[in-house]
Amino acid sequence: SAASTASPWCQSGKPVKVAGLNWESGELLTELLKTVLEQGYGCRVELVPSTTITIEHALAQNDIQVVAEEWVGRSEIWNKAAAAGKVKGVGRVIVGASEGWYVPEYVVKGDAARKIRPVAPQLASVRDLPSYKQLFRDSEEPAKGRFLNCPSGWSCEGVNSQKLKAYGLTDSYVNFRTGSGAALDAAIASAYQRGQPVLFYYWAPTALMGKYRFVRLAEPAYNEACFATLTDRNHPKPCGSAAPEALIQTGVSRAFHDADPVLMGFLTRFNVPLPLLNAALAEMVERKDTPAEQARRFMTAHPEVWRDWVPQDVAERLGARR
Amino acid sequence: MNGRIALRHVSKVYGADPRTALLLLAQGADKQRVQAETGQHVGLYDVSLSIPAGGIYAIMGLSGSGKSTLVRHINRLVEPSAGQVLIDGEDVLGFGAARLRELRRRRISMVFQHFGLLPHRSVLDNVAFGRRVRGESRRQAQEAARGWLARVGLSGHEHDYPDQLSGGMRQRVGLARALASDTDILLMDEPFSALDPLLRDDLQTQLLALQAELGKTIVFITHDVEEAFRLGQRIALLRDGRLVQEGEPEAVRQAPVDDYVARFLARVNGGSVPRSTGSARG
Amino acid sequence: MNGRIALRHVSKVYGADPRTALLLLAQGADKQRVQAETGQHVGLYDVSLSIPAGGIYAIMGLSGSGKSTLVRHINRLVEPSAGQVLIDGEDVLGFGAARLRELRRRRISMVFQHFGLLPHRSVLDNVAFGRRVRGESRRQAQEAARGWLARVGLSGHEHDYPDQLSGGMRQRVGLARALASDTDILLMDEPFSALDPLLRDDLQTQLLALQAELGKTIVFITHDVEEAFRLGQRIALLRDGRLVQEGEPEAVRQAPVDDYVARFLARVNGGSVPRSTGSARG
Amino acid sequence: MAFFATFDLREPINRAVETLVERHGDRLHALNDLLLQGLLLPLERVLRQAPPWLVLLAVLLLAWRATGRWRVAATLTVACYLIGCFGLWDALMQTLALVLVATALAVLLGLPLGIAIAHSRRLRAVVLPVLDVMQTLPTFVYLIPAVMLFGLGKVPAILATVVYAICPLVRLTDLGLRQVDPEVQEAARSFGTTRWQLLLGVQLPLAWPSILAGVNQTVMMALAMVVVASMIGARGLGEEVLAGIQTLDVGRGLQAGLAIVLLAVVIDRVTQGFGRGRRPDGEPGARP
Amino acid sequence: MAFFATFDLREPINRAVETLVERHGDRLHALNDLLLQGLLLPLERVLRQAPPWLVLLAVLLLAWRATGRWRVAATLTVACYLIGCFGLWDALMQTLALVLVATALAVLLGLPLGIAIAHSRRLRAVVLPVLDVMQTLPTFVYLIPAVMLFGLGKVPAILATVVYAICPLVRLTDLGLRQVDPEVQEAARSFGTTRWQLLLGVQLPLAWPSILAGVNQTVMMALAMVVVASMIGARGLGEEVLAGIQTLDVGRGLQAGLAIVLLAVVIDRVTQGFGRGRRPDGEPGARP
Ligand SMILES: Nc1ncnc2c1ncn2[C@@H]1O[C@H](COP(=O)(O)OP(=O)(O)OP(=O)(O)O)[C@@H](O)[C@H]1O
Ligand SMILES: Nc1ncnc2c1ncn2[C@@H]1O[C@H](COP(=O)(O)OP(=O)(O)OP(=O)(O)O)[C@@H](O)[C@H]1O
Ligand SMILES: [Mg+2]
Ligand SMILES: [Mg+2]
Repeated sequence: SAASTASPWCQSGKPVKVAGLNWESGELLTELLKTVLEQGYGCRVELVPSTTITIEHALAQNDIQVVAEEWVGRSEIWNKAAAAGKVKGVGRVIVGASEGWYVPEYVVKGDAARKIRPVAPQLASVRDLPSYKQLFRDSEEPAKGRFLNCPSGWSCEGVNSQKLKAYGLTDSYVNFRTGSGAALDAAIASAYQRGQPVLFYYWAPTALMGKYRFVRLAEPAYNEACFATLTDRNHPKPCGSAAPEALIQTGVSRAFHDADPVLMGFLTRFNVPLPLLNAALAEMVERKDTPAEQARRFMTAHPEVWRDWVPQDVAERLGARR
Repeated sequence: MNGRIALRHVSKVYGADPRTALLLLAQGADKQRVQAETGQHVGLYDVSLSIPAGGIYAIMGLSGSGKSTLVRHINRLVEPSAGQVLIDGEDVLGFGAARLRELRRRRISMVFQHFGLLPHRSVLDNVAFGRRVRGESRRQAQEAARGWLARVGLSGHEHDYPDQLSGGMRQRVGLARALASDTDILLMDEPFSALDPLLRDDLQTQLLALQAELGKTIVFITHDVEEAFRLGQRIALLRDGRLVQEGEPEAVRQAPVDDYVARFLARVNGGSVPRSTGSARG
Repeated sequence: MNGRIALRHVSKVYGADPRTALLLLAQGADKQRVQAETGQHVGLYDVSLSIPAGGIYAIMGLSGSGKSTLVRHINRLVEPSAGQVLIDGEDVLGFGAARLRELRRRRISMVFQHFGLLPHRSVLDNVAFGRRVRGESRRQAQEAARGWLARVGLSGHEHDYPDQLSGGMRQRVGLARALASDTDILLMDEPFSALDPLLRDDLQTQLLALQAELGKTIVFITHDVEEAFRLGQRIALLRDGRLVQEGEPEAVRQAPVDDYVARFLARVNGGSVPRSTGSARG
Repeated sequence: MAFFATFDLREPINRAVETLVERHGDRLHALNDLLLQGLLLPLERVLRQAPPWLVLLAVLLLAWRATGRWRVAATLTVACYLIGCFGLWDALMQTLALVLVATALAVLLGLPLGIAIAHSRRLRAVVLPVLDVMQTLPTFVYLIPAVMLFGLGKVPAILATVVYAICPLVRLTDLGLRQVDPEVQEAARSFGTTRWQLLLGVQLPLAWPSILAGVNQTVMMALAMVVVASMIGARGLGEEVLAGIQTLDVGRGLQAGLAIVLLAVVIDRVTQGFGRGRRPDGEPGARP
Repeated sequence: MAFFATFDLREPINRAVETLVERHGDRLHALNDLLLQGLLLPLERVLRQAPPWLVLLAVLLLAWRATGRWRVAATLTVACYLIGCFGLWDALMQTLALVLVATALAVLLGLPLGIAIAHSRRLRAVVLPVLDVMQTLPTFVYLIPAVMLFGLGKVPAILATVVYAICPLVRLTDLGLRQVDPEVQEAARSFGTTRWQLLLGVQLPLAWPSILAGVNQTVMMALAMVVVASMIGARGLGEEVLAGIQTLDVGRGLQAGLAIVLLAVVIDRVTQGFGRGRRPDGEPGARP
């Protein structure tokens, strides 16, 4: 019925403030979400650009209401706010995300087209790394190799630092924290374009993963107890473990969550299958389109996906606009 | 004897610690010794004089003897280290900001030895400055300024800037600026020193006429002894910050208190200036 | 007649477009008209003169008549708009940077009307400046500077800074600075204007002795007619940028070319200065 | 290291911020809204809703009035047009509103402060270290507490910009005033100027070149802060830059960066043009 | 908007950067290594390995030589000690090495450039707009390409810092030189000074207050860039700030921020102290 598909929040005239994320998947998912809210539910949506930390903080204060792509549990701020009940994660907007330690594919297999010989054909696992430290030489400490970690302050930074200990790499590798996501990306892209070896932590779905061919190094399988030693920054004897699959949800503020069960219904079902998402991102990067343009194309091309998100009448409204 | 302007035991020491210098001076030290011992400069020491209303009072003295320092005390551009400065019987040092301002606006104006022109204003605006400061309308002030510029021979230069003028022209701008204020006390620190004889003569005449007509009180510093005698109703002579002699020109000429004064006035005494032996002393 | 220093048809117009001004002047326009019509200032027009070696050459003229402009041409601080400037027969305008520098370092030094002291240097360093510039050691330059400071009566002020000095003291620093350079051409722009008669007399005597002893060529600007007659072996009179008369003092006095010169020299002619009617003209 | 006594400010600071947010957060959020509704949004609305040709025309006229030269005015207008061609017109208008308000505030506060410290040794001894802090304390460090107190968006962004951009103006105003020739000031005082007359008629005009250099630096810094502002939710060109950077789209970032530069040049030339007086003979003169 | 011709620089820029990286990336990375090994790391090693008391003693003596006042020197030393108490000594030394090199480079390049543009109208017309770009182009925009070309870490951080911090020094040197009294310069020239003698003996000393203001701004900006530098992997105090911010540990960020401020004050007071000459009578005078 009409009543059950009318959003109380939007009916009251309040705008829905949505975090303007600034990485590719975030941008695209945000645009999709915005489209549905505006065209399907008649909401007024405001995009608020920001950085991750400020977003999470603002969400806790209900300064903004929705974050389309939240890597739950990855930040101190989120954890605190969630524990205090100020924010909630709903749905599973991305399923099957992966993360780990990578090297470019040409390092292992070479690339005939670019005339790159495989320099480390035997490299397959983190255990092999000590013998390759000269390959990933650190320019500030040339005796060691360089592992590109996350910026300090990200939770992955702590985990990776513990992993270096767990895999016995502290003597052979420098734990290089890249300072910002952009710097990490730039360092990887630069090495890739020059065909140089580079060892780094990364995750998917990301545009870089879509654009370049990386090989993930094998790690011990996920083990809850071991992983707990990794997330504890000060644990003296961590044991190795791959990361569990990341939980990626849509983050909402408590106030919004409680005020609008209708929209929560949508957000709970809001999800883009990973292959489809990767393809859409690659296409967006390839064509240098804006996220908005890519979102429009996605809505037109994949009604079967978004029809699942919303009740019939909302889907009709959305379909009428295609 | 209390004149229009009176200085009472005025001393001025330039430096961070005038008190030790004053002590030394009181013990009979001279300017050179004070400077050698304390590194401070004596501008004036224990000068008392009284300037009668309605006349031209000429001040002379060696270079560095404290003439400029003395006149600056009158409009309190310099605060004395000791002593009193009276104008019409009132102690200027006791004036608050507002009364001091009134004094400078309406009763005293000054011609500076180094001109002190405002480099960012045209000649006309420089001359109108005093009147503008006291709140006159631009038109009125500029009108007065134009008149004075003409009298000092600078018509046609109204819209020039100071850096476009010759030395003598700058001096005349400073002169016109002070005269345009139309105050009844005028402090003039070597106002004609950069002028040619024709102009100087013309301006001396004008100044005499102005004084006679309006009864202004003029304190006039000059190095030109003839000028001092021509203009001054009284003359004061300074040396090393001390007042050496003071009185009517005729009296001073006839009874110089010492050889210094005599040599100073030699020129107007008809005699040729006696050659000093060795080097000069400032 | 070719002297030590010669100016040939030198004209100087201050402004952006001297050529139209020169055209106007050639058509007989005077300085005032040029300024009114083009907004440019005429400094000099068509001045030719020759200054003999080894003598004092006095330049006089009304305020603003171009005296300072003229002497600045000699060491090329000012570039003429037209004409030539010769020193010992060589055209200064043709000098490259290096020769010009040599000229200024070793052969010409100048006393500035506005002193031009270096405010960030002590009196001693100011006076030693010329010698330091040409590469002398600090000690040697300072020794010479001390000597000259003593001769102008400023011993004891070596370590003062210019802003701590009186007007006349600053002038003497500028004087000592030029003399310390010990060049054989000296350009002196009203060097004694701020000095008391005793000191002035003393310095005049010293200057005469110096000239007689070392045969220096001195170009001396002054407003004091007596001074000009006392010092000058020749005299030049400027008016509105033009050379009006030039010659030996005696000759000029006895045969002034016009009323202007006659009035200018009235003082040394024994007569009193005739009163000009109306206002002065610059 | 045993050599150093340990000494930790982290906890006390955190606790202080927390209490501050709890006690005054709501009130300050309200203040934020007020400023936003009252000042910034109306300006932004006008700029964004005006047709581009009108804005360009305004730029042209303003630049001409300021510089007095048609060639310069035309170049500046073309620069703005170019930003439009990049597809960044709307972002430009948002940034313009922000920067105008921030610069105006910085000048309105900085000039008097500079004048005040030039006249009082004691005040200067207090203010200069504060300026040191304002200029070197990393923006991020106070930006986050500012967000906690004021909420996301333009108001804390403007505050941060003003804090940072005001410093050079204060310093250069002070420097310029202290360099004014004392003889000229003395002469002016001898005519009985009030402090005010002396300031407006003599000191400020003579210090003007320094002050203009300060205004230039303030404008430059305000625009350097545009990106930082977008990190706490102020939309506009900075957002484009950030997005370009995050997605490693160097071209997108650089293009938006160029737009910021062009905007800086336009604002700078206009303010400098208005600041510089002209002498009738063409030589530049100062004006108060 | 049809009003604007569209015009997109993104693709060309991206392609240009890509080719640049492919063609010259390796060589520039090698240059990076060279600078790192040859200049920065040795300095950093010395600073980090020296016992803290030795460094503090050096600060004390240097500050005393510069300011001539024991009280000030002691205060500055205590400031450094305090940073040690925060547990940030090692980070401090890393940041110090970075900032010293960057400031020194900025002064060594900025002063001559400022002098050059003060003497040549034509050069000024070229350099000033470039400075505009350097100061307002968001650091990130060129930092990311710099990372791609030079690699992560200290060298691109120093480059970026120099680019940003040099601007006020160049501008204020130019301003100061152009304000030197022409009559004084004329008098000096009349003694046959070479350009060099005029510059060193007259122009620079008289422009010195402005130049010092420029150096102050350069120091301030170099320290303001510390956090930005840490965003591309330069370790030190900036990293602490970032980490504090990322985890919303305001106290940690603010404490590290305060350490940066203290370092700024120390460097500023020492450089200003060395720059300011003293007249024997205690009045400040300039020295070249
Ligand atoms: N820099 C300048 N710009 C414009 N005009 C100037 C400049 N310098 C001098 N003049 C003009 O040139 C003329 C001659 O000036 P100059 O300084 O040579 O006169 P002077 O004979 O030395 O006068 P005084 O005896 O007053 O010093 C004056 O009318 C003056 O206005
Ligand atoms: N601002 C100052 N700082 C230090 N000393 C000063 C200052 N002003 C003047 N003096 C000193 O005071 C003394 C008197 O100076 P003043 O200017 O009154 O002399 P003056 O009689 O006007 O000389 P002149 O005829 O040369 O102008 C001088 O020795 C001078 O060095
Ligand atoms: Mg005097
Ligand atoms: Mg002259």
